[in-house]
Amino acid sequence: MRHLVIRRVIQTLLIMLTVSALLFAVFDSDQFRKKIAVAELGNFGAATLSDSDYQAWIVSKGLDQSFPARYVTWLNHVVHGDLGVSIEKDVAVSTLLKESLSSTAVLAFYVFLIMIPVSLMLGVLAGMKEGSILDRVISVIAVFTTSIPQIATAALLTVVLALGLRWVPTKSAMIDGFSFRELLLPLLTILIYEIGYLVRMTRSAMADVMSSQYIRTALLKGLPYRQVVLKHALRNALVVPVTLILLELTGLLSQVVVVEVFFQYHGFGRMLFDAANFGDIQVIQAATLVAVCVAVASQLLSDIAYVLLNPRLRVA
Amino acid sequence: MNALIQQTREHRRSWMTPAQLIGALLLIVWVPLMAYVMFHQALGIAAPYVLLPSVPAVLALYVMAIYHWRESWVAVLGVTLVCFWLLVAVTVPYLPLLDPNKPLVPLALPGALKHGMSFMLGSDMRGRDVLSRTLWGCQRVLVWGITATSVAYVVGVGLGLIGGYLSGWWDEAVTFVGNVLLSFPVMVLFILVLNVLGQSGFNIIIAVTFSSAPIIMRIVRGLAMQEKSRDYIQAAQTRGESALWIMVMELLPNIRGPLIVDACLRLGYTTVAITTLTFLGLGLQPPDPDWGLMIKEAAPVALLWKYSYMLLVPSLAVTSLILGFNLTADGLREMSQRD
Amino acid sequence: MNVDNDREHPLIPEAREQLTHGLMDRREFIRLATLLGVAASSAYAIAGVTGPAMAGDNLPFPAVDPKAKRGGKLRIGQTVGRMHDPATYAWNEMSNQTRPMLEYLTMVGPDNVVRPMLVDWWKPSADLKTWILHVRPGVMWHNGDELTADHVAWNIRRWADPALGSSNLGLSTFVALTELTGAKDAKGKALRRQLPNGVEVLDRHTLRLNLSQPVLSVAEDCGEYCTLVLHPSFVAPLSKHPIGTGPYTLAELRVGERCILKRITHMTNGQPFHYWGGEVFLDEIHFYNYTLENATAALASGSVDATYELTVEQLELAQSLPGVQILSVPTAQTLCCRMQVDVKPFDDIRVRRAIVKAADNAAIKQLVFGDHGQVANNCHVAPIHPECFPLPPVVRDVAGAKRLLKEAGYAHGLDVTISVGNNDGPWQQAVCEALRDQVKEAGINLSVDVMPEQRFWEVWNKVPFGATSWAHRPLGTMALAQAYRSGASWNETHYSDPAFDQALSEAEASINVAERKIKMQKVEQILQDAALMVQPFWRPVFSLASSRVHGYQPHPARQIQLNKVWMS
Amino acid sequence: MSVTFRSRSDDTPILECRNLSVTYSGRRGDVPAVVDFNLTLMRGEAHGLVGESGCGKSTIALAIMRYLGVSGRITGGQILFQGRDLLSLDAAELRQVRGADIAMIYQEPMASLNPSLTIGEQLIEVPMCHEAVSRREATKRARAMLERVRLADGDRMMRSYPHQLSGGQQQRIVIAMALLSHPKLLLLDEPTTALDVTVEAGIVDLIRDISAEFGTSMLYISHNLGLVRETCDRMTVMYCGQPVEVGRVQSVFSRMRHPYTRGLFAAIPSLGADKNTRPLTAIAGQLPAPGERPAGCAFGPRCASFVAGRCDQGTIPLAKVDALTGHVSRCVRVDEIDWLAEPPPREQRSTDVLSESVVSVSALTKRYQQVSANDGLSFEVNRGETVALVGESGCGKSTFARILMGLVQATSGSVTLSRVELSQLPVTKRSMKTIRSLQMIFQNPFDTLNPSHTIGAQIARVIRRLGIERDEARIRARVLELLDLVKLPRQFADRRPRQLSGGQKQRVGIARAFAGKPAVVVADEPVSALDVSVQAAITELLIDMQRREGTTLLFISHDLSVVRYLADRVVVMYLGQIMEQGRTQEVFAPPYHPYTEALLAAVPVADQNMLKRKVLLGGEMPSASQPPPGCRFSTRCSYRISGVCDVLAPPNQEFASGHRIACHLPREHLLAMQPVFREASQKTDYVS
Repeated sequence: MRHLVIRRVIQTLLIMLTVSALLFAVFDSDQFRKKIAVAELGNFGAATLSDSDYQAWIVSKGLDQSFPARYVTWLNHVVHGDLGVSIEKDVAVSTLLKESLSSTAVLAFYVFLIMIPVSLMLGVLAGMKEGSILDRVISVIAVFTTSIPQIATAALLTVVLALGLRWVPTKSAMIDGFSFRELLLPLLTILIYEIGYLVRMTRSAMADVMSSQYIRTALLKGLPYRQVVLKHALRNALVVPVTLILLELTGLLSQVVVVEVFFQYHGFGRMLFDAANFGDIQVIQAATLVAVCVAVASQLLSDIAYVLLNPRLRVA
Repeated sequence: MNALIQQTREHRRSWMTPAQLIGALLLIVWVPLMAYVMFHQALGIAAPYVLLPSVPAVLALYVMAIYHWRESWVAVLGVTLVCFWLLVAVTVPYLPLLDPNKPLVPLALPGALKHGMSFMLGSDMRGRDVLSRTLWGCQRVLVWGITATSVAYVVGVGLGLIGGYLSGWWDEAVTFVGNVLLSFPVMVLFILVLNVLGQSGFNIIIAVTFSSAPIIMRIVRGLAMQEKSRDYIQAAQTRGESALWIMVMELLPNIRGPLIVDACLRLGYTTVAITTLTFLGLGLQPPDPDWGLMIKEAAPVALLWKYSYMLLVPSLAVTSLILGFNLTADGLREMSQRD
Repeated sequence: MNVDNDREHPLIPEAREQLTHGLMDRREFIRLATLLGVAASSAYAIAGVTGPAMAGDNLPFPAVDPKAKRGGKLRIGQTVGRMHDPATYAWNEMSNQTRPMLEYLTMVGPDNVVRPMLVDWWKPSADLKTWILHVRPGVMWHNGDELTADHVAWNIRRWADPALGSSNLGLSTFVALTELTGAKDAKGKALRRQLPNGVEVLDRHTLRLNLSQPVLSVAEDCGEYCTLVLHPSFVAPLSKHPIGTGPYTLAELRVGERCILKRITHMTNGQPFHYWGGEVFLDEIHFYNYTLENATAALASGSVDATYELTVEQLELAQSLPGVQILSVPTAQTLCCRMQVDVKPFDDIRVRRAIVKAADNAAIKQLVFGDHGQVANNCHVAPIHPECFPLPPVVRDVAGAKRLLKEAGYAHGLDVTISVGNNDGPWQQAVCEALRDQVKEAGINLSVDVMPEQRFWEVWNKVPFGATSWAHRPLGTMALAQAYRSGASWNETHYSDPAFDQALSEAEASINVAERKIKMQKVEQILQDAALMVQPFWRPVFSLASSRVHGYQPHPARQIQLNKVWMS
Repeated sequence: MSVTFRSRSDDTPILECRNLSVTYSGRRGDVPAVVDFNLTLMRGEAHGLVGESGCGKSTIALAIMRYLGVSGRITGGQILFQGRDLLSLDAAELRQVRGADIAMIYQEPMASLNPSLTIGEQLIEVPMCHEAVSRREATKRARAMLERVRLADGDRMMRSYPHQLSGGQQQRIVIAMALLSHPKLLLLDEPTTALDVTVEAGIVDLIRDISAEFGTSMLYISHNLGLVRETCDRMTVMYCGQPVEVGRVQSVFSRMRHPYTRGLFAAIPSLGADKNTRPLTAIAGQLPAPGERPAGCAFGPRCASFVAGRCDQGTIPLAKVDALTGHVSRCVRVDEIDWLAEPPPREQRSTDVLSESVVSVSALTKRYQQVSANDGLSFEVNRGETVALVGESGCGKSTFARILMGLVQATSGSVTLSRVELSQLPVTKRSMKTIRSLQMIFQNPFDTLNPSHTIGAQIARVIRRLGIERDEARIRARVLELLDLVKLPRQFADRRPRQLSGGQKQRVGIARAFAGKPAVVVADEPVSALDVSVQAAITELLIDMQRREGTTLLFISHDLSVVRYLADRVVVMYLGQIMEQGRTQEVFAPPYHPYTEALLAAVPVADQNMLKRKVLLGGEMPSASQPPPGCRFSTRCSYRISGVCDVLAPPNQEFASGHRIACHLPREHLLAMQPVFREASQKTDYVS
């Protein structure tokens, strides 16, 4: 087991190094550098930046070194938390990231808080008796909710909850501070898809387990059905959903882009989207790096959880 | 001699297997549609005629699909939804619709009859017919979605076969590249790719390939590794077949079942991705009608209950298409498990 | 030199004469008189019309509503940008965020008439090459300094410094404070340097501008959005060291999120702050980041009280919202579908003319703005500009366009692409699409390339054919000088015609309206004949505010002026 | 018989099935799985249920447990457990019967145990649930039960997870679990099928002892006649969901009165016979598809004694054969058929074995990281000869085949084919001549053919690839010719593999292997996945083909009966090494290698006339990654000489020409060994 985990950690580090090198290389072009130079030198347009000024800037920034040297310098900065400065917002990227990630974390917290119990319960109920009416109803609803793209969910929820019933505001900019009412639409939008997805996964894991031979053994041992489900089935059926829940941390980073932009919520996705629109290079670079970090960490966690939950791997 | 006669007879009887026929029909649908959407300008006067052969092909495909999958109502429903939109995509130039890009009467409510024009689903804030835009909108989504998914499949299947069949260093390399790409959250990857490469349909294909191919690669790799240990692969190896032959002729046909299911799902994902990117203003650019664009444009306007149709119609359209893909996948999976 | 006693410009009596004889209409007189340093209220009085009620004789602000209440915060939905260096601001929204804190030398009102602000009067010489500016006494900086002529001179020199790269160098006044060095940069652009004694400080409150050429628009130029007056201790970014003369100061700035300004009560030296401009009512001013599309939604759901602008698409929607007021004002805002004269195929004037001839400006206006706005004439001078010479309307001529195309060698059609960024709203795209449909009849295949706003701003002056939105300028010559004079900083068409430059300079140098109009005819005609652009209309600007907001006036240049705004 | 039938005066049977019918509903309508099944099982009795796959024997066990899933349902009859109708029980009552009164043991022990619970946890819940005892008490009982199923180190077992145990240990756990609540009836569904022979022998021995010790009644389901004969008192032979012959085991084996039972028996190779003395007889035809049961006698269409108008009319009742023992047979002609008639003698078949070596193996070694799969193999294969490689799973016989075929490369040593060195030559680098002369038949009929291509196309591909024919018409002709040779209809050329039965697929596999007229054919367990009646046909076909083509056959198998039947020479392998090799008669008779002896003794014997000596192996097979030092068999050998066997590698002792035994035992000791089998009339210390 330790061997497996160490191997995964090394792989993860290797991936992070590769990704960081890739990200550095992508934004290491003249075109992007010039943009930063223009911003830093406080000029209005690239047109007014003279070549000599630019060259002087490059030297002052140490960008005249060889590629590996530049990369190492950059990596050193990144490791020490210096992710550059946002051209658009005049703020250190690290500050920006801290703020936006914490907003997104609030959203994510509620997503997980609601998603985990609801979807596991529904999934287990549906998978417990494959083909039962409850199973069919839950499955059909789950197929529907996973088929609605988030922009459509967001639009439909706005129409119904905000315009029709007027329960919640249409946007979630939270300009007067945190408000749960404003969080509701983004939260529901993410939940509708996520719960559907997780229910389907839990259901199929549960159904697989329930049709397995060891469940037959347990039932034919004469154990009560409840005990079979709770003791024998859940332990095996929840391995996959639990690892998936951890992986959803990655999925969430994708989903918040749409949701935060649609509802004007100030989080990570919105920040990334704004940066992409503005061409705020260092923000894109840093945000991507952080996103990959989170994603890779969640993949690592998920793998470790899989090992821990699986006696075959845990006890070699 | 007898054998010879029999052979020719049998040869004639099975000049095209069902799989080949379906492949051919798909091509007849997809190629003209792609040409129509991507090279509309270049086609000039010929443009409206390009789609003519696709219409019967879609119908034929539908009939075949319904016949083969009649045992699963889920699949039939899914295929019906998908084929409906395919049919719309290839017939929309011939339908008596208002110009989807022409501003006529702003904010006509659904069912309104204004200036002698009937707006069954209303018109948007710029006076364009919502029905017409919705129907035309499926073209771009379908064409770019199918194309991007196909490209991702070609790449993913190729790499997956290499990784799964050849194993060793090939596998390590392919898996590592896949892991690196998979470490990007999808939307982040899209934004990055479209930012660095610029925004265009072709770059969407690249972005979709970057995000989907590694997953397809993983699936294919897993299937290939499983399939590789089966005796018929060893049989092929023991008669000295080349690795390429084994991968393409022996392995690939036998893993196509799960792959077709996954492809249906992936078409759904790609549709979502393309619609979302258009919504974010990162994907295909206006003016041509597109569901994501319609939602994007309608979102700030549909602030009153009475204007909500502008959000509702495109949202339901895109949902129905994705639902179609997902139900088809579900139905196919269900049928494969029953056998 | 005792400037105080000699304030009336020599031309004023002459203008009064012309007004009396009906040679000049009243509006034009008022403009001319204010331009020449007569207080707007006096000008209105001389002209015998009732001007807008003002807060004071020499104040640029509207009159105080007797019902006005102090207090409250006004929340405005607009893009929140960074506040780095006001001289290099790229968008008007940034100056809106700064305006409650920093002020201008002059201010152009919603009626497009310029009034004194931080200078309390000005006086040009007869040849318009020497201008005296008198700094308003008693204006205090937030740090306790008093505003002096030296401070103003420091600002003006800064604006005219080519090294700063301010867009102010596109304004005639500041161009006239520089001279050519004779050298050229790597791209072949002539380099300029400041005149050594362009700005002269005469005494504590008086300074003189010695211009290299006659300039008519000094007062208007000093009210343009990048000419916010900074304290000389300024270090970028402004948001970190905000020192201004306005009644508010910056409390919080989160770019892309919010900008909060609060009323100043005490200066940094501890003394109570006394604002020169009379009473202000709002306690706080909040700008919240909403794009044009989302701002209306935010207002509808009560997240903001007013918006920067209401796009025409949302007009009908806004009308059906309860409890809001829709405000509108005619402007010289426009969209120029302009072509670069040095890029194929537009380097052939026949091609440009064919495109212009194939377009139907009136039809485009009708389609996009309906009954709002005014049809334009492809020469970038608006009817609300005092010096506008009304050229006959351009007539659509598809056959002529076809003929020209044939001559230019495009008998079998021409494929071109127009780029549009929709930065002022999706109507820009609608214009391009309408243009596409129109020129198609002449055999021109126009593709519309719609770009995201930020992308578009990266290439707006680089694309061969693009739809650029131009903001309002109080005088017609101002835009012409910025955009069409050879080598001008925002010359996006790369147009360069000595005859035009000459004609424009002559027009700028002439004060006599009748004469200037005739000169403008030449300018406009040259520009129209050059067929640089399809400029279909002058659009109105709408803005939206809750009915709780009083005195929120839309401005042709979309400047948000909040000194006398109050909330009920 | 060791399991002596202890008759009790208790008249109520433990289990009685009366006219039980079970139907599965599928997409293509209802399919009857069990029809009119009757069974009476008395206290302490062991009843065998024999039949080929699909005959409904497992369904009966599940029906008794009332666990038929969503698609299966009992359509008629009664199941009486101690006189109580199980079908009338509600869920709670059923739960009390399950596990407590009736327990079940399954075919795949690994899948039957919950992978994420410890063994202890899974054991103790049985008494805790049924007898409501404390956890401590339950643990004590579970611990004690582990000893009774002869599992050493019980405490460690209790803490282990299923995957940490071997297959044999797992099955003992399942048995312990079943016995914990002292059930009155034990249902055993092919409990040893997934296990190796020597492990199977241990489990069978355990089951026999348990039934003696606990007096539990058993329903033993198996496809293996030999196993049933060794474990049961009474037996039922099933065909198509119906019992065709029921009676005391001895009675049925000595007086088979149903053509199907006879057919089954004739299809099994006997350890005492080889291909020349007693050829196998396959049952003609195929099992009818479910739902296509013929009218009258279900076996009719395949029966040699079929009489139209009688056998295909109405319902065939069970006819009495022996009223005293309750021996009955479902045959209308039970009194007409001459049951004593010997099958027509076949022509004497002889192989021309030349003493010319085709394949020569010397000191061949293959290591995968730590695992040594093959260690110093040396043997010769002569032209035209059939050589069998025998051993249990993990002995390295398949690895050797892969090296020979060029799918993997040897670590050291050599293999030559006609003096061409192959040990380091991957198949892609071999000449077409080598490839053509070396072909393989694979184990799993469901895997051997590519499901996506037609049979014709697959055979044609071989012909084209190996360059045998180039002209398309001639390729086609050759394909049809090969189909004829393996006795498949020509229409099969256009069929896809899923339309074929397992035996038919294996025929295609044989056709494919022989398409290129190879010099050597490697057959890797070609019949082990097939039903008994089909096995015989395929084995015979293989022998025919080999003889016709004069091919050398390298036969890899774990089944000693089949090996005995068709091999000329045998190589016995254990943990990657050769234990013994020699001519078949030499290997199957003393002197034995101790492992060969154990292996032989483990084979269940269906022949009533054979008596078998009991030799049980202790311990578990060691892991191949840590083979024991010295003799690899030393850890399980009952003759082990401490300090010698577990230290030094054993010498090869040659007894006859080519008969070599790798053993430390003194030559005299080996020579003095008793045969494992004797004819029934001989000594008495043999078990039967």
